[in-house]
Amino acid sequence: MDLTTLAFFFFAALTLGFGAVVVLSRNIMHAAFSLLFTFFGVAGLYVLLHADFLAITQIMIYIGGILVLIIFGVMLTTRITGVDVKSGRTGKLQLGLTAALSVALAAVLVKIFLSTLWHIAPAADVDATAELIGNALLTKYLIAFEAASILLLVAIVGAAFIARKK
Amino acid sequence: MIEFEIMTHEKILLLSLSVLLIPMVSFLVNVFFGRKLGKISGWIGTTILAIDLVIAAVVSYSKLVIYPDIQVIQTKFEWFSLGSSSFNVGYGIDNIAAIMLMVVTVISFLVHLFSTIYMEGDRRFPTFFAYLGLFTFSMMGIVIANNFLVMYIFWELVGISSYLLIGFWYEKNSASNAGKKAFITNRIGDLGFFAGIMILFMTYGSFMFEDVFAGISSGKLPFDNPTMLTIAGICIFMGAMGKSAQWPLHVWLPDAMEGPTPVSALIHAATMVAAGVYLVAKVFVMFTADALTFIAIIGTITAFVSATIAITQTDFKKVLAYSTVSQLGFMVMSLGTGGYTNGFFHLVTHAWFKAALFLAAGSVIHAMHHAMHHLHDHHSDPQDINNMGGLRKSMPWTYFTFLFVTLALAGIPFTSGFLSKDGILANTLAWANLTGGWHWIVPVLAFSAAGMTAFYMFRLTIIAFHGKPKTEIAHHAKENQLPIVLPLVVLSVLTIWFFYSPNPIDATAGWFHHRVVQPETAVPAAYQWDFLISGDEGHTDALHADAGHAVAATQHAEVSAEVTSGSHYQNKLQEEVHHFHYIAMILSLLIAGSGIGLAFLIYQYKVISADKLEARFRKLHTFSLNKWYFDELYEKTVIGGTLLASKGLALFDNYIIDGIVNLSAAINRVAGQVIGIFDNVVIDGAVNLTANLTGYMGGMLKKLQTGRVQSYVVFALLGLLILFFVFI
Amino acid sequence: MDFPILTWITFLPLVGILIVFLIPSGKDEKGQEFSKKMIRWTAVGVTFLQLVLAVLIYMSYNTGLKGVNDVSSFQFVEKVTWIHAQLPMIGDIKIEYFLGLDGLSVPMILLTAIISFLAVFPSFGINKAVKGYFAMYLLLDLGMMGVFVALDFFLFYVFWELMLLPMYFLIGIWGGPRKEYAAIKFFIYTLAGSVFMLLVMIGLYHSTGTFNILEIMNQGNFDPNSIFGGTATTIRYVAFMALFIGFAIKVPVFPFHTWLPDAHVEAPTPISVILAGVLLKMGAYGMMRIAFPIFPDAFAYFQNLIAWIGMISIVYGAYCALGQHKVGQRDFKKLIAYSSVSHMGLVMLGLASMRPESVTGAIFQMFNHGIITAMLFMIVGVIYDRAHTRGLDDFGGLARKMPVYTGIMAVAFFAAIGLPGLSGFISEVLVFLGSFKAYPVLTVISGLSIVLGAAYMLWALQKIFFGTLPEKWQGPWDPTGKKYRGNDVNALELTALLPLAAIVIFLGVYPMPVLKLMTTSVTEFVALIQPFIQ
Amino acid sequence: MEIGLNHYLIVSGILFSLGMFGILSRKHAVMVLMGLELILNAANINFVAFARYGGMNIDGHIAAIFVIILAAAEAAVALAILLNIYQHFKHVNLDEVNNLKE
Repeated sequence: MDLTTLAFFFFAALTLGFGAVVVLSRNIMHAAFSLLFTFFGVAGLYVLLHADFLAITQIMIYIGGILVLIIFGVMLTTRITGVDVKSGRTGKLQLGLTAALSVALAAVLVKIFLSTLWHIAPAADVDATAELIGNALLTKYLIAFEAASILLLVAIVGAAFIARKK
Repeated sequence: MIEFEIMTHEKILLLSLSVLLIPMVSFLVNVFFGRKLGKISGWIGTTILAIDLVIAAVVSYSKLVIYPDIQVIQTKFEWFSLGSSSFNVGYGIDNIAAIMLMVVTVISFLVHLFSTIYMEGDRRFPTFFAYLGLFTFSMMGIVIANNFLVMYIFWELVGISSYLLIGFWYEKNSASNAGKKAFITNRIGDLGFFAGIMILFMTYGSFMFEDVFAGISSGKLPFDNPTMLTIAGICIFMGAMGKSAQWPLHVWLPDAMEGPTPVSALIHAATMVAAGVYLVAKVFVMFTADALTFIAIIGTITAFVSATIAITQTDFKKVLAYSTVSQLGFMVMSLGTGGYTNGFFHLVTHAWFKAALFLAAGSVIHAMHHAMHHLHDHHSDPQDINNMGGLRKSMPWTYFTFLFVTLALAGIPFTSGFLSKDGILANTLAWANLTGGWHWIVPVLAFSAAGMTAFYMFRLTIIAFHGKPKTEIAHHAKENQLPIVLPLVVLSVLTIWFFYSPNPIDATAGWFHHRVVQPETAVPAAYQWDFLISGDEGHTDALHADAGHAVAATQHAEVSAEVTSGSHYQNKLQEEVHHFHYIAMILSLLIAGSGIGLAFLIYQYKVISADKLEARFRKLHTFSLNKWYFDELYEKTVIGGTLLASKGLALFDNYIIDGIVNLSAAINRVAGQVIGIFDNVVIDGAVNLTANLTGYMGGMLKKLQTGRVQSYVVFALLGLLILFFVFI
Repeated sequence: MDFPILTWITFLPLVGILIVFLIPSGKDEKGQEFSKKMIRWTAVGVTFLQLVLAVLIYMSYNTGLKGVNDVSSFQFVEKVTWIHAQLPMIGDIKIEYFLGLDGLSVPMILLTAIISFLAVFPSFGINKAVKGYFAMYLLLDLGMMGVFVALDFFLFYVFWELMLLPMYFLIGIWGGPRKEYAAIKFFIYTLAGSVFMLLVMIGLYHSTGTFNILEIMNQGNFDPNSIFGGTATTIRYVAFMALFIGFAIKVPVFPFHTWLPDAHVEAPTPISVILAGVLLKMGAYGMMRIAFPIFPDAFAYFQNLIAWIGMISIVYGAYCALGQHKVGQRDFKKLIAYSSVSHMGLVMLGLASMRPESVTGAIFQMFNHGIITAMLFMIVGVIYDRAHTRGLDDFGGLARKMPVYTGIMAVAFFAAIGLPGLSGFISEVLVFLGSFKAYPVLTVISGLSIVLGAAYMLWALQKIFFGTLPEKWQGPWDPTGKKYRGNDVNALELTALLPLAAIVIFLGVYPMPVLKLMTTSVTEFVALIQPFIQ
Repeated sequence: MEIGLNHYLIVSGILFSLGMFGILSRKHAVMVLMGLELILNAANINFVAFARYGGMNIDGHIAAIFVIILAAAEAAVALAILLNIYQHFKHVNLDEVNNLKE
C-alpha cells in the first residue's frame, strides 16, 4: 500500500463521505459545507490523476465560485434564522424508492464498469498539463473555447437579467 | 256669340276635356292654398265652376244642336301597353253625356254658390270646396267616359269624394261611420262591376264600349255561353246598384245624409246616385232580356220599399233620402222594362227637382240652425220635422219653391216630373202587357210607390211648412240670403214642363225624346226581347232567354223578314207605350191625387187622426219606421258574419297557425331536449366512455405526471435501468 | 363593360360600412354627438349615391332587350370567374361572379335604391349603438342589392344569406319588447327556407355542372342521368316545391306568414319599411328568377296549387287584417303586416296565372306594394315617435291636430285599397285582368279583398284620424316644443314621405315609366313557361 | 494494490448515484442543484480518469474544463432562476413548483 493508494482512498473517502452528507443532511448549510469537502476530495483525485491544472481549476472555480454562489443562493432563498434552513425531504415512500433506485443505479454502474473491458492506454506522465491544455484550447478546441466563452457571457448576462429586481 | 259652324269634333273633344279638368284646378288650388285663401276659396271654387258651366254649355249645345245625329264624338289613346295588349283610355260625348254634362255642371255650380253661405264659418271651409271640386271632376269623368276602365276609375274616385264629403264633419262618429258605410257598400257593388269588366275584357280584349258592343253583336259570347252575357250584364249592373243605392245595397244613402246638406243635394240626390242609372243607360245595349228583367225587378223593389219607409220618417233629410232611393228605383225600373228614354228623362228631371228639394231642406236647416243659435239651444234636432211647422210664412221663397218641386215629384201635370214619371208608368204597363204573367207585379208596385210618393211628400210639406210653428225655434226661423235662395229658384224654374216638351202631358213631342233615342240593342236577337228590336212589330210574343232560343231565333228571323216596318215607332214596346199612355196618365193622376188628398186629410185638416192610424197599424208603422230592419239585418248577417269570420280567422292565425309554428318550435325544443338527453346519456355516454377510459388511463398516467422534475428524472432513471437490464 | 355599375351599386354600402367604422366618436362644439351625425349622413350619402346609380341604370336601360334566359340580352353584365377549384371527390367547382339586369330585376333595383335611401331618414331616430346600426343597415342594403343583380345561383345564395344576418340583428337589437322572439322566429323561418334552397342548388349543380342560372334554365343542359334530369319527374316536383317553399316563406304566403306580423311589430320603423318594402319582394323575385324558369314542368304541375295559395293569402290576409278590429292588441303595424300578406297574395295569384298582364301586374304590384307599404310604416313611425304607442284605440281625431300628416296618410291608405289615380290600382287591375283569364272563379273570390281592404283600411283611418282627440293628446306632442315644431310632420319625415307619395300618384296616373321596363322581359318569361302548361 | 481505472470509475459511479439520489430525494431547489454538481463532478472524474488511463490524454482534460465551465454557467443561471422562483412563490420547494403539470 503505497502513498498514492492511500491518498486515493483518502480522497475517495473524502469525496464519497461528504457527498453522502451533502445528499443526506437535513440542514442545507451543512450540505453546502459538506459539498466543499467533496469538491476538495475530487480535486485531490485530479491530482492523483496527474491533472494538476484541473485540480487547481476545480478548487478555484468550484470551491471559489460555484460553491460561494450556492451558499449565496441558500442564504437568499431561505430565512436564515428559522428552522427553515433545514431542507425538507420528500415522503418516506419516495425516499425509499429513490434510495433504492440510486443504489440500483450505483450497483449497475459499478457492475458495468467492472464488467467492461476498457481499452487501457496509460498516458505518459506529464509534469504540467497547463501548457498542453492552453495549446489545445487555442488550436484544436478554439471554436469550442470561443463558444464556451460566449456561453459564459450569455449566462452571466442572462443570470443578471433574470435575477434583477423587477 | 260663338261660331258654332266651326265647332269641329276636335274642338268639342278638347272643350269636354277641359270641362273635365277645370274642377280639378279648384281642387288643387283649395287643397294647397286653401288655408291662405280662407273665405275667398269658396268664391274661387264657384267662379271656376261657373267657367266650367259655360264651357259645358258650349259642348252640350254643339253636340245636341249641331251634331245630334252622330252617335258619339269620341277619341281614345293608349294609356299604357304591355307588349301585345294595350290599355286604351278615351272619352266621348254622346247625347246623354251632353245632357248629363249640363245637369252636373249646373247643379254643381248652384251648390257651390249655395255653400258659400251655408258652410260659412266652418273651420274647413276651403277643404269643403276642394272636395266639391274633386267630386265634380270625378263625376265629369263618369259622364264623358267611353270605356269601362275609365268609367271604373272615375266610379271609384266619385266614391272616394263621396266618402270624404259624407265624413266631412269627421269629429262626429256618425258622420265618419256613414262615410265608411257608403264607401264599403259601394265597393261591394264595384266588386261586381269589376268582375263584369273582367269578363268583358277577357272576351272582347278591349275596354271600349264600342268594341265590346261590336263584339257582342258579332255573336261572340263570354265563355261561349249566353248566360255568361247575362251574368256580365248583371255584374255591371251591380256597380249601378251600389252607386244608385238600389235594394239591397240601398242602406248607405240615408246614412249619407250625415254629410253637409249641399253635399246631399249635389251628390246624394242629383248626380252621383244617378251615375248608376247613367251607367245602365250607357251600356243599355249589352243587357240581355234576363238581365233587363233582373234590373227591372231590383228597381221595382227599391222604388216600393223605400217609398214605404219614407212615409214614417221624421227627419227632414231622411224623408228626402228615401224618396231619392225610391225615385232611383223608378229610373232603374224604367230602364229594366226597356224604357231607355223615359228612365234617362226621369234622371234629368229628378236631378233638378231633387236638388231643389235638398237645397230647400238645407235652407230650412240653415234657418233652424240660426234660430237655435239665436235661442242658445244646442240640443234640439234642427232636422226633425216635428220641430218645424209654419215655416210657410217666415220662409216664403223656400216654401214656394219647395212646394212647386214637390208637385213635380208627386207627378202633377205642368211639371217635368209629371212628364217623366208618367212615361215610366206607361212603360211598365206596356212591358207587363207584352211579357205578361207575374211581371204585372212591376206596374202594380210602381203605381203604389207613385201614390206613396205623393203622400209622403205632402206629409212632409204640411208638417214642416203649414200650420203653426211647433217650437220656438221654428218661430224664429228666417228666410236666407240670396246665394241660398237663388239656386232654389233656378232649379224650380227648370222643373217647368216647358223646357222639355211643348205639350205638358206628352213628353214624346219634346226635344228630349228626339235627342235621347234608345240605341239599337247589341245582344243577339235570341237573347233579347223581341219588342226591343226595331222593325219587329209583328212579333209580340215575349221571348225568354232559355233553351228554346235557337229555334225561336230562326223563327224570329223569318218573321222579321216578312214584316214590313211601316210604323213610326222605333219598336213594338214604344208602340205599346203609346197605347198605354193615357191609361197610365189617368191612373197616375188618380193615385197621386188621392195620395195628396190623404196627406191633407190627415195632416192639414186632421180629419183622420195620424195617431190613431199609427196605433191601428202599429206593426206596419214600426216596420217602416225602422226601415224594414235592413240595417239590423245586415249588421247581423253580412257585417256580423264578416267580422265574425275575420275575428275567427285572426284568432285562427294567432292561435292555430302561429300556434302550429310555436308548437313545432316547442316540439323541436322538446325533441331537442330529448335528443339532448339521448346525446348526453347515450351518444355522449359512448364518447365519454371512450374519453373517460382514455381519461382514466390518462389520469392514472397523470399521477406520474406530477409536474415535478424530480419524478421525471425518477422515471428516466427507471427506464434507463430497465434498458440496462434488458440489454446488458 | 366600361364601368362596372352593378358592382358599384351593390358594394357601395361596403364603402359606407368602412367609413362608418372609421368615424371616431366625439362631440362637436355644441356638445352634440358628432359621430352620430357623421354616421347618419354617411348613410344618407352612400344610399343617395346608390340611388343616383339606380337612376343612371334606369335611364340607360334598353327596354327592348328581353333577358330572362338569354345572356346576350342581359344588360350591365359583369362576369368573372370567382371560385374555380378542382376538388377531390366533388370535382370541378366553378362559381362565377355573374351580375346582370333584365326587366324582371330592374324595377327591383329601383325599388331597393329608393327604399334604402328613404328609410335612412326614419333611422335618424335611432340612438342606440348608432354605429352598429348603420353598419348593419348598409350590410342589409348590400345583401338586398346583391340578390337582385346576381345571376349565379351560388352568388345569389351568398347574398341571400348575407341579408338575413343583419336583419336578425336589426330586429333583435333595435326592436321592440318581444324583439328576441321575433328575431329568432324570422331567422329560423327564413333559414329553413334557405336550407331548402341550398339543397336544390347543390342538386342542380350536380345535374348541370354549373351554378349559372341562365344555363340551368336551359333544360338541355341537364344531364339526363342526373337526379334532376328529364322532365316531370317526381324528384323535380319535390325540388320545385322545396324552392317554392323556400321563397314562399319570404313572400310570405299562407301558411308560412306568421313570422311577418311579429317581425313587423317588433322591428324599428325603418326596418319595417325595408322588410315590407324590399325583403318581401325577394321571395317573389326568387320564384321568377329561379324556381319557375328552372322547373317549368313542375310549375305547370303545381300551378293550380299556387293560384289557390295566392287566393287564400289574399282573402285570408284581408280577413286577418280586418280581424285586428276584434282581437289582438289592435296594433297598427300588425294590421299593415296582414294587409301585406293580402297584397303579396295578389302577386302570387298573378304569377300563378302566368299571363303577360298578370305577371306584369305582379311585378308592378311588388314595386307598388314596396312603395306604399314603406309609406304606411313610415306613417306609423311618425305617430309612434310622438305618442309611443301604435294601438289603434289610443288615437282619434288626429286629422284636426295633424292635417298635412292626414293628407299624406290618406294618399297611402287609398293607394293601399287600390284607388284609381294611385299606383296600387293599376297593378291590382292588371293582376286581376290577367288572372281572370286563367282562374276566373279564384279571381272573383280574390276580388273580395277589394271590399275587405276598404273595410279594414277605412276602419283604421277612422280610428286614428276621425272622431275626437283623446284627452292625453290634446297638448303639443313635445312640451319643450323642440323636437316637433308645431304638431304636424316635421321636415325630416316629409323628406321621406313626400317622394313616396309623389311616386304613388305619378305612377297611378302614368304607369308607363315602370311598366315599359318589364314588358319585353315578361313576355319572354311567359313564353318560356307557358308551353309547359297544357 | 495498484490503483487503476476501475477504482476511479467506481468512485465516480457512486458519486453519480449519490448526486442522483440528491436530485431525486430533496425538495429544496438548492439541494437539487448541489446534487447536480455532484453528478457533474462524477462525470469529470470519469473524463480525467480516462485521460489518464484510457488514452484520451489532454482531450479528457479539455472536456472536463468545458464541463466545469458549463457547471459554472448552469449554477449562475439556475440560481438566478431560483431567486425568481423565490420571489414568486416565497419558497423554493420544488414539490409545489409544479406549474409544468398544467
